[in-house]
Amino acid sequence: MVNPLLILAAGLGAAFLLGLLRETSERAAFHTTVGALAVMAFVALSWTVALASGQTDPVEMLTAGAKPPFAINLRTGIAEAALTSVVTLTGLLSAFFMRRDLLRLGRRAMAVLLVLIMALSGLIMTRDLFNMFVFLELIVIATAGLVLLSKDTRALAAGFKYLVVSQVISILLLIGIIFTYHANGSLNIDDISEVPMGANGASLAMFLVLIALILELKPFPANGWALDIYESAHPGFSAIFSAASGSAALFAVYKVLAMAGPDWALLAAGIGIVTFVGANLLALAQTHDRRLLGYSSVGQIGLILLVIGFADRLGDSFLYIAGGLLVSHAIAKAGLFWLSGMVKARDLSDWAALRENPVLVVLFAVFIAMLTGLPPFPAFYAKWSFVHVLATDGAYSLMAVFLIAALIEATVLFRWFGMALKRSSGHSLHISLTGEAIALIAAALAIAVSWVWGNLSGQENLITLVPLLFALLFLPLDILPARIKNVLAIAGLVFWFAVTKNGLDPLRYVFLIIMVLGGAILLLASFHATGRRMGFYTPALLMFAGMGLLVTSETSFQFFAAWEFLTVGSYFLILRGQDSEPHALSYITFSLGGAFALLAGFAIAANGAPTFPIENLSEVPSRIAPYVFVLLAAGFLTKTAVMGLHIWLPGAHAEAETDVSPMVSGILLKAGLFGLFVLLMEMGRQELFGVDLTIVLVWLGALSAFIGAVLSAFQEDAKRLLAYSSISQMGYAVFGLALMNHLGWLLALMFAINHFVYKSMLFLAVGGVKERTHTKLMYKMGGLITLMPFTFVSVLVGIIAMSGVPPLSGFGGRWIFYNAIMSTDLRLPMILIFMAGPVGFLYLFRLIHTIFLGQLKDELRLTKEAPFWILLPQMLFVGFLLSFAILPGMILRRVDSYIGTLFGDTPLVWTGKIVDSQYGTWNPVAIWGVIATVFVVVFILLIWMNHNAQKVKQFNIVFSAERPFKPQTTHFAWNFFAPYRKAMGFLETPVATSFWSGVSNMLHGTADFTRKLYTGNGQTYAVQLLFFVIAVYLIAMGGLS
Amino acid sequence: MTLVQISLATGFALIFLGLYGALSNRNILRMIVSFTIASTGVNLVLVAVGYLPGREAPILDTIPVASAAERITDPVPQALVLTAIVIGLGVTALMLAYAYRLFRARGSLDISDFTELKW
Amino acid sequence: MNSLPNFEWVQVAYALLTLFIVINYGMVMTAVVRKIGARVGGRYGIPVWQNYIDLAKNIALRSKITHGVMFYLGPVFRLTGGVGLLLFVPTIYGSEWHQNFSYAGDLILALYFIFFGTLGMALGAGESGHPHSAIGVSRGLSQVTMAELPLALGVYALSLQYQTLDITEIVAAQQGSIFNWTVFTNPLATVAAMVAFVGTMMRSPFDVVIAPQEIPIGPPTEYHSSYLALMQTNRVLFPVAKTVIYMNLFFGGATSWAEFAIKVFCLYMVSVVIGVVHPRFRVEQSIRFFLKWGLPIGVLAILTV
Amino acid sequence: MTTRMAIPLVLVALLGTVFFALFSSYTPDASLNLTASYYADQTVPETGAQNIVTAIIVTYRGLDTLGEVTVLFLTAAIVGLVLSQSKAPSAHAGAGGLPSGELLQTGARMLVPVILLFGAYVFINGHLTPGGGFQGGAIVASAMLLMLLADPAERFSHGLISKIESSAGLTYVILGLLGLLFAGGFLDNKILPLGTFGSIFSAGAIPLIYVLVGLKVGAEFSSILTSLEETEDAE
Repeated sequence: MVNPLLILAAGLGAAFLLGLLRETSERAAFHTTVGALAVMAFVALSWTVALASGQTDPVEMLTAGAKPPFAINLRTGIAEAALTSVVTLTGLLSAFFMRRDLLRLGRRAMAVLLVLIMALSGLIMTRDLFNMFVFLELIVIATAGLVLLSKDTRALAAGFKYLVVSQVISILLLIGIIFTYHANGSLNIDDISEVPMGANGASLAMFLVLIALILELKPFPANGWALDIYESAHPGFSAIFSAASGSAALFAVYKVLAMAGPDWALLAAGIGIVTFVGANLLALAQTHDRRLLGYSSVGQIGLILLVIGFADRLGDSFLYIAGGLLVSHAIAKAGLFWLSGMVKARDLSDWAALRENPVLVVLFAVFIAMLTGLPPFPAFYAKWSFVHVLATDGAYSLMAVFLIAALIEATVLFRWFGMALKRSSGHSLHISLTGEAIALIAAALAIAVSWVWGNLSGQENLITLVPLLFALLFLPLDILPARIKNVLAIAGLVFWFAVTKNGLDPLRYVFLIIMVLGGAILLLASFHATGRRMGFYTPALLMFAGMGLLVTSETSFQFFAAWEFLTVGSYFLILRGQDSEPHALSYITFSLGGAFALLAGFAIAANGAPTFPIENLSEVPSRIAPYVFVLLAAGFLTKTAVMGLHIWLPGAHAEAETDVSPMVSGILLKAGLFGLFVLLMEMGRQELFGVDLTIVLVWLGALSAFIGAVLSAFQEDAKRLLAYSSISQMGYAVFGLALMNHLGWLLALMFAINHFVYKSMLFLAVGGVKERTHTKLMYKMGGLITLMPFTFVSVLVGIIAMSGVPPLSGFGGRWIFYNAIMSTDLRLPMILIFMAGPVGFLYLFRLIHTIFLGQLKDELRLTKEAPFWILLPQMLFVGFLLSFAILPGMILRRVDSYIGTLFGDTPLVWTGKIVDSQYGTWNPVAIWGVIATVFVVVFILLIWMNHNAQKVKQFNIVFSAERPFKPQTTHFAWNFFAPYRKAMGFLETPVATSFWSGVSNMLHGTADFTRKLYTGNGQTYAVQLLFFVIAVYLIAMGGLS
Repeated sequence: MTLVQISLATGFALIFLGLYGALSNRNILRMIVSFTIASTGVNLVLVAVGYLPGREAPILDTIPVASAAERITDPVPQALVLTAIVIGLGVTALMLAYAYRLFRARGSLDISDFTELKW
Repeated sequence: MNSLPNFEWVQVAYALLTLFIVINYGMVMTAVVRKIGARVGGRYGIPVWQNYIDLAKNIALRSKITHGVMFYLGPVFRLTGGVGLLLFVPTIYGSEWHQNFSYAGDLILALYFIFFGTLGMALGAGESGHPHSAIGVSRGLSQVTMAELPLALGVYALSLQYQTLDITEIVAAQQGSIFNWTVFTNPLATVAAMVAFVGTMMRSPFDVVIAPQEIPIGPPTEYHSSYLALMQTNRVLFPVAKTVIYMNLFFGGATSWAEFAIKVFCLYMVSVVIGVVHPRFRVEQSIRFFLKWGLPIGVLAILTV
Repeated sequence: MTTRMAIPLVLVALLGTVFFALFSSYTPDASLNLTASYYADQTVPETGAQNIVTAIIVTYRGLDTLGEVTVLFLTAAIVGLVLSQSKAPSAHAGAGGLPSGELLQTGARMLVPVILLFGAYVFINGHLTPGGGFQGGAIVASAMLLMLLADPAERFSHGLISKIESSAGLTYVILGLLGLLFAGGFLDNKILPLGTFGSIFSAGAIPLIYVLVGLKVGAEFSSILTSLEETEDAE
């Protein structure tokens, strides 16, 4: 192993060497630079590897052959090595990225770059306070120099502002250093003795040093200068500024904090969280991509500062957590800046240009996901552990603030991603193979570190999960035609079902069937798609992977990871839809919000346990159990779109593609249901403030069931109608679950199955109609029955099943429902359910009537039957519904007996095909027999009497003794339930919607107002800086007294 | 008031002057000058902290090595101040260069004229 | 194993008999009711066999058209609904003959099967393409959503009271004295249910759905000949079948055809009487009516059980 | 007095309270602290330098000094960068400036060599007497300044300056690495014999380093000066 000092020596040496090269040979200069950076990176990496694998121990590097503190010494531990690698690698890649501009400005610029990287490494390794100052100043000067790389003239002003600010900082720092020296008689960091906060010399000196170093982290709100640099500097440099400088400065703070003692850690943590929240909030109002990235960087660094503040509480996991966040931030942020170098215009929506090159879109997605801490990236593990620690310490409010801010950040980033995928940009992409290659390398590094963090996690390594890899496999395969990929996908799902099905309890088994096999069936419809259908299969399979893993998950970690997978996958799926940008955004926002609720819930429940098996939820101490219950329930209810948290659903389901809608509606919603199943199975009834929470759930379910149905009846858009009806159906299921009795659960399960079948059927049918008529508005259709008979049949069967009219399976659900409510002592919520029942007829009839019956429009006369592949699954479902109606036992019996083991009762007696409860009987076969017989008899009778009826055109009608004018005016469809609306319209008032939009407006308003703080005047920035210092000082001292 | 205190006080006073000037003057050149004043103050504070009453400069041409520890002042701050001075000079030069470029770019030296980047 | 345990072919015969009786009873009774209505209005009114004449005429009608499959099936659904409803409910308590196929299910089956005919009819009428049919359906559905609510609540209260969903058992529980009838043991539930009864008998003030006086709109418009015949058959059968349920649930059921005749007639007359003295509601008005009266009573009913 | 003036005043005053607390709570040490006393005792045996400050600068805190030199190097480079980007094409430089007087020119011709010599002296004796590389370098640069004043049209080849600068820097780094290889650590001065205490060729590599520093600093200052001076033409 070479001495790490070589990193510094190589950097400096090369910088000086450049001056000796011939004036003309800029190329050679560039190669020297890159070579030196490569050497530095290699040394750093080799140390990282060696230290990580335990081949060597941390090394102390003495200078001048004297012991510290008398001579400057440097240290290379694992943290130092890792950070130096980050710094040098960023430098190396950015050097390549900035090649053209470096050559333009000549070797002076290259020398500056070298010195910058050298100084950053030095700042990380040195253990001497004053030496730290020297390196800081080097960084400042080098930064001021590299800002000039930008062709943007405004960069000049930004650089000057930066200089002004850093002058103030260095004044503070020097005073602090000299008095610290006076207090400790040494400049060596390791000799700094712990000082409590106080108004005496030593502690004031420590305050000055710390605040100066923290100011280098661009804390909110004293960071306008940094944002200006981010906005105007060369993206290649911004990458360094964000990834490398940020990391180095953070480590400097950490080094001093580690010595300074707990009081100061708290201070840092405070500044950290304020910065994290403030920056992310202000980012909401940004439209300039690089400035947005700047805000995000500030936020991320604030977050890590917060973690550093918690270092001593985190103990061993500190490096893991901070490192995870840091490396994710570094890679993602650098990657994004590099990408921004390839985008010509600076508005967020201009990133739409990326679509010219699918690879870049994928990279964009990767970096965004990495930044938001989605699995399998390091930040995910880090957030997981961090929240767990917070929960164990009982720092609940901090946890809440942190999660909310993280949610805002995610919203900002995904809004951006949505724009990139949905908007259109006037400018074309600035194609540069180097840039693309560099971004690819960054992504590769991302995967690598993900693997490392997964290995260290102590949980399972997510990135090695087969389903995930299978989903990712479709990225390279995307060049194949869609059909081949479809075959692969279906095969994969079936295979996964086959290997995981064994050893599951019937409940999970049913859900596995719905989620995985159901997925395979629905994918049949995807055969309809022609061409390549880029970017469909990875998200789809990611979603199914998530659901497959969800059902088989055993620990809270697996559960949560699976949850995130399916959330993200479905988000990308939904985003594919025609006008789905805003809906996809609200979907991901709500879903992530729910996910964070889950995270918090699990963290509180785990209470410090490294791995927390799901079934331990039953042993959560009663002190915290109710809160865990509330959090988890909230998370799951967001997925099932209970009233109040439902506003994301209609848009998301309605705007999705033809074969996606059934997936996200028929299958995805079951994930939330499954979660509730597990939750209630493990935790049972919980009381909070004397309120039985399951009763709250009952009410919520009933409310959703009713309101959902009513709203559905008022929709003009067929898919929205179905979406609202999903809310209603899920309401029934939640209601059944919350009844907390055997039949209630059976009911819920029945709904899960039925809803999957008929909702998938209906969405496919409506989708098929849309394929042909190119509209989703029902009043524009009509009379399609003769043109699309099969679709009509499936809708007919679907709505009969759904409305619960005998003989189809829906009736079974109703029957179980009545028996269920007979065996509970809740009364009032039933009223809502009773009201919801008939309302179902309203929207169902409207669906079938306004599409298939009534008058056929002239422009639709040539409509053809829906495509075969879209019909096929429908027909399968029809067959299933009919058989399930006659023989419900084939699924229900096993589950029934299983639930029996949970509740220890057997309310249902299965004799043959007959079901008996203590209240009544359900004899499906007999019902079928009677109805079929009567029907046939009557039918024959009619034919006998009426065989010679003359077929007339549909328009051959008379009313009010007049021939109607034309179909368009004759088809009664728009606002179909006008009278009902007159009576019940008040239920339409968008309470939830206005509430949530109010929240978002409030946030945006705050952001827009607050950012006016950054006047752009360098002097003002300096004033703000001083103000910040004073404020922190007063707060700190105030905290003392 | 001892020598040390006097110099310390002067140092701090210079820092205030410098900072105040830098924060209240809009003219870039004036700001730069103010900063140099401030950093002079800082340097003064540096050496002052290193001073031990009644001792001599740490150069052992007249002082015997044996009795050095009793007779010389603290050499460290003097070493530090040198570095500080040089760095201050570097930054000042840089700021001047920037000022020149800014002036060329906008024909103005008023800091409040360079606020295209904001919010 | 045998999925229809206690099934013998003779039951079919019994069922047919029940059916025959009920249909004829309905034919005559509805005619009588109309005659009474006419006499109250000072008119002579129709002969009691009028229904038979209409039926024969309709069947005999020569010009027959069809708008399509659903149109054709509509009446079939309709009549199946009526007949099925009758067959799923025991008509005469205690009689071997007239238990029909009640073992196929319980109260819930009956309640939900009521919608079978309605739905089919609506679909059939829908395909006729006649806007008035659609309007009629829209009104009917809108109204029924609220009209059925009190019934549901009443039934819920009832089944809580008797701790069963089996109609026969409910009837059995009411035997003995007249004071065992639900109408006395649980008046609230009965009132609630009766509100729903009146509301769903397609008579004034709740008959805007079929609006007999104006240009006839709604399903009947487009139907004629045998379709209309089937529907007429159902028109006389369905109300009776429905009334039978009410009779069984709230008024002690019937142990003989005589008792059956009387009780059904009285119950039926309730709606008629209310009908002749009340002007018609618009749909939203009737909905509000049910919300204002039906719902509270029903809630009281389930709370006080 | 506008708020624009008032706010900074208030802030600085508040900051003043911090400093005042420092000031009032400051008590000068009675005796040398840990580090200082170590230097007082060990400098001579370890480095053989008479001037302790020099020893600290060049050896004990050599890394700082290297950084320091680098700062100047950076500044020179960046100033060059900044100004080169906006250099106005001027027919023959210095045409704008007033011709300097006879007195100044003659004086310059006489003084420059002396000044250079003095500068050299200062940095060669850095380890014995007050002064050293930086001071010496500054003095050398002052000679340059004098020449520039004397004849504004005078030009030094940037190439030469940067050659001196770079090679000096490079050698410095290499010396440091030699220390890493053959002695106690990076920038250890014991790679050369310590020599006899108080003589020119003593204190190991310190004089050598200081010479390099001197050259480098001189070169850097001169390059900064020339770059700045050349901007005059740009009007």
